Amino acid sequence: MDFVRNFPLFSVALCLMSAVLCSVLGAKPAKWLTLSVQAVNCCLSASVAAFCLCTGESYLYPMGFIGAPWGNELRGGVLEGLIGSSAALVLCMSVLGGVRFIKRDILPAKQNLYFLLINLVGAAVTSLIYTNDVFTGYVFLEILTLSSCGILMIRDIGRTTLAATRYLILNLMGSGLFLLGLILSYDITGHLLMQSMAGSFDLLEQSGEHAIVASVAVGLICVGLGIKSGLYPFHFWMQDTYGSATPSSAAVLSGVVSKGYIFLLIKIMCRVIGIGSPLLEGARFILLVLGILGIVMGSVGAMRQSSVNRMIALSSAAQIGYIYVGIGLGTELSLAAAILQLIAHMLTKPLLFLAAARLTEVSSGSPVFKALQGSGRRDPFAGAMFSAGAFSMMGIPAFAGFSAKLYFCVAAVEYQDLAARWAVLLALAVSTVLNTYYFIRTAIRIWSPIGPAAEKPPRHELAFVAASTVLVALNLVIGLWSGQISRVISAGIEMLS
Amino acid sequence: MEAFKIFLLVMLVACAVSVSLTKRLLTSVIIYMCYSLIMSIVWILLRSPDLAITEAAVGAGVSGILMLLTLKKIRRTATDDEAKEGSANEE
Amino acid sequence: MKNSAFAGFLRWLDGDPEILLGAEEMTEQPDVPRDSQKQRIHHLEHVLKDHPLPVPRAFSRRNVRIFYAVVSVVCCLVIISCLLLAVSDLPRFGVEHAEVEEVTEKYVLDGLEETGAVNIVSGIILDYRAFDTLGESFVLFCALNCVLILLRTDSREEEHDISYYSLSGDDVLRKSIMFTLPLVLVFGVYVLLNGHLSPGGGFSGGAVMGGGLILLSTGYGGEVTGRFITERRFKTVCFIALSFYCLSKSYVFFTGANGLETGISLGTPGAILSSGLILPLNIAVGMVVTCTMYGIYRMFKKGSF
Amino acid sequence: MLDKLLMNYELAFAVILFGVGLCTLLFHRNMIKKIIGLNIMDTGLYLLLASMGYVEGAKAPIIEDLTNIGEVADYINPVPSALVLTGIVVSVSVTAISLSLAVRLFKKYHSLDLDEIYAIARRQEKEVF
Repeated sequence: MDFVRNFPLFSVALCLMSAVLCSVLGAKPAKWLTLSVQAVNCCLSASVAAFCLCTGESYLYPMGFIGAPWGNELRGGVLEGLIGSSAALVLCMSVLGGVRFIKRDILPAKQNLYFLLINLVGAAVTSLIYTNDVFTGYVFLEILTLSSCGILMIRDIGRTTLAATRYLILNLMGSGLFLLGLILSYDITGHLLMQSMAGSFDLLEQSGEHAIVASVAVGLICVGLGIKSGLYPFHFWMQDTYGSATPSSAAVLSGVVSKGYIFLLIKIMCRVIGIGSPLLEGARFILLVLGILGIVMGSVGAMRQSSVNRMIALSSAAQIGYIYVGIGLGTELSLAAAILQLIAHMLTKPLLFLAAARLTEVSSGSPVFKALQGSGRRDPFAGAMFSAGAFSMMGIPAFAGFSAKLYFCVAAVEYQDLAARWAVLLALAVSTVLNTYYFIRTAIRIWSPIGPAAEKPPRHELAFVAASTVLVALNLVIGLWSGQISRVISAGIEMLS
Repeated sequence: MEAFKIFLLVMLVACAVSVSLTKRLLTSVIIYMCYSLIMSIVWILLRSPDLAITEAAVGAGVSGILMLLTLKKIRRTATDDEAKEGSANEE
Repeated sequence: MKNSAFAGFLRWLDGDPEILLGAEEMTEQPDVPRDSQKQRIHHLEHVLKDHPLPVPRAFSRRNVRIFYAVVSVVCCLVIISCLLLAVSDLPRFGVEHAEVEEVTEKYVLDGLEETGAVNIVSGIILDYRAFDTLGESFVLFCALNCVLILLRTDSREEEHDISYYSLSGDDVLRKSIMFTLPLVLVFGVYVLLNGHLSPGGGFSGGAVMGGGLILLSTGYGGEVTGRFITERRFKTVCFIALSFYCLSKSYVFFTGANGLETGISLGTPGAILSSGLILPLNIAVGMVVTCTMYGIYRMFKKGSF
Repeated sequence: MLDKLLMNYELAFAVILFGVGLCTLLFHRNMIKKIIGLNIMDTGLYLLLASMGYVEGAKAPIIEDLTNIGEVADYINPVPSALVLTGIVVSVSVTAISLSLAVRLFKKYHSLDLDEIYAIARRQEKEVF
């Protein structure tokens, strides 16, 4: 057995161990431990992806002596490796780029707990991505919920506590519905492992038994994970949550946490139910409609915001809408576009949050647009990074956001159903116009010369420069070599089902 | 046995509904603790002794105690502030 | 127009939860020093009492309350009836199902041989599905740390809390705790150590023991338990137990997946020292759970250990 | 449908508990009641799961006679018990966190009623700016 196959286990165990270690370390060693563990984690996942790409097939990894269908299993594949490595990288960069704000916002005695929770987020996301067992998925889903709530509420101001409460309640409702879906599908299939469950679902579909339970279960799983990841009518927690958290937490929550839920949903859809299965048709239609609504309403909502971090937060609702449109269309092309969008958004949102936090800092600490006037001139590097992120969000060629949108257009044009095709294309057009409008407006504001009296810009620390440069560089890499990357993604999707 | 089980289940639903209808928080916490105890009997009837022990220790025990402590802490904060206000007024 | 029902509805569409109030800028609140914030709240409460908020007529408090109640009942009924429809389609209750047979057969028939645990549930959670259980203990660990973040007080200002609501003067409580505490602790230890032989295991035993410690600290005050559970010891125990759990399970997963020998013997089934790693794992889990329960209790009660 | 429901009455009760808990969680404005609702919702789920594993007349999944294990049908399905055990621990962790959030909220806003808290938070913000 090739040694690379053990890497998923290693990355989960590494994250968990470093979380335990952080509880006894001080803030500074905990920070370095977390950063290095996440960097190693990224390399491990990347080598899993490379390994699977070379061998051309995915593999199952039993957790213990007994594999399917009795014990837990992990599954390594191209997609898992790709998304796992980008999640670990984004986690690392978000923490690195926001170290100063972590020091500012969090009591010194509690900073090591912050890094502990970041490690738990890493462990939970990695296991969610690699798991081949739906109940393991549920357990790590809960860890992800609790630890992300922890990194949110660690900032000790009233707004954040309030936002954390609402976030927790909605997420718990989502996990409850998800668990109910799991239980119902366990009751009719008798399995918890994905491929065994898929076999039972096929048999049930042929015999036509328990059709109602099956469709209710599928619907509950979709709704539960949709609520947790911020699908349209449930997006309203985003602006408060992302707006009031410390910038690193906002970056982690929008970049990593919601993507973990979405990837789990994609995995369950492809591996358990089968993306083309008639059971999924209703759920897919609903996801498509909600995705389109999310794109439009998220963009409109973002346009009406008066402060920059709330605007970025609400534009997440639109971006997540894109991913759900890709899932809802359910063709291979659209799934590839959804995953490309997932990675692009993962790389862009943290960049925007971190840069916006820097710009806010030089504008007497207020994130309102009026105060931001001319902030790009006060801190040119952060201004440039913000503009790069905004370009990617708008879909300027050469950035990752552009290639994702392009693939969405291709997927929509090749879709058979005429109404869905035009609805998606129209939503894409509207949201591109709106995105461009509000991001350009912001960019003009931050670069325009008039503004409050210049303040002394903060010292440029290496951490922020390094983190944002890495994120922008990856963004450009994905944008410029999108053909190769989408080929890798298509190979991964083929392996998934 | 069947009748007993149905009785317990009806009690469970009654407890669940009355939690949201009662006015006082203390009452609803106590109702919840009763709910957990009934639940642990249901686990025994379902032949899952592991669950019964855990539910009795965790649901009725620790969760209940934490809720009671929360109520106490909240009342404490409230009275504390009243006292402070009072002393401020005297000054 | 600014406070009309329609404007409220529009704001609700934008994700504004508070439809009761007029349009106001929702802006981020900068860090305010604690004391001034407290004063501000006091001030605000008075303001709120004297001048109730401007509320559009369609959304008066009473109407909203009635609306809430109706919506909740309707939602409740809709959800329940949907689920009842689904449940009526489920296989019958109380009979062995053919679908699950394939999986349970192995657990029941080969479980004793493969894991050495007489209690099949223990065998499943600590051997076949050990990854779930590993995750579960980390859920507890995460909860402990979140509670530490939220409730730990670093300043000494709230020290006087202890005397206020400790019941440690109460003789009836003390005497009854003196009788029940040994029983509770012995029961907890029994449940913990016999997890592989009889119902129970790390989680239930740990919760019972944690409950015992909570009893002791309620009756005799935090000083008594604080004497032997210091923060340092608390952290050390948690650290050792969790890292033992994590490392040993990773080792087992690694050897299992690669087909290597673990070198752990299963012993004679039914004996107390048997079933390989299950007993030490149960002890580790039990320690984590005990620490977590007690730690969370102390945080709620006092804000420090 | 109704006769099937009557046969599956345990499951029906479990689902009713789930629904009541979910609505308490969603629509009650008081934090403590929300948390109790959450717990009720979770136990409803666990009841649903565990009753599917129940087999009429079977024993608890603990082997009494080591030499003669017997047949599969002699024992109830042990998997749901294992899953529910995991679930119970998850829900107590969630309860602890949400209760401490409630304490924190009360310290900041002096109320447990979420509507009131929103009102106060808004007022406060208006005053700051």
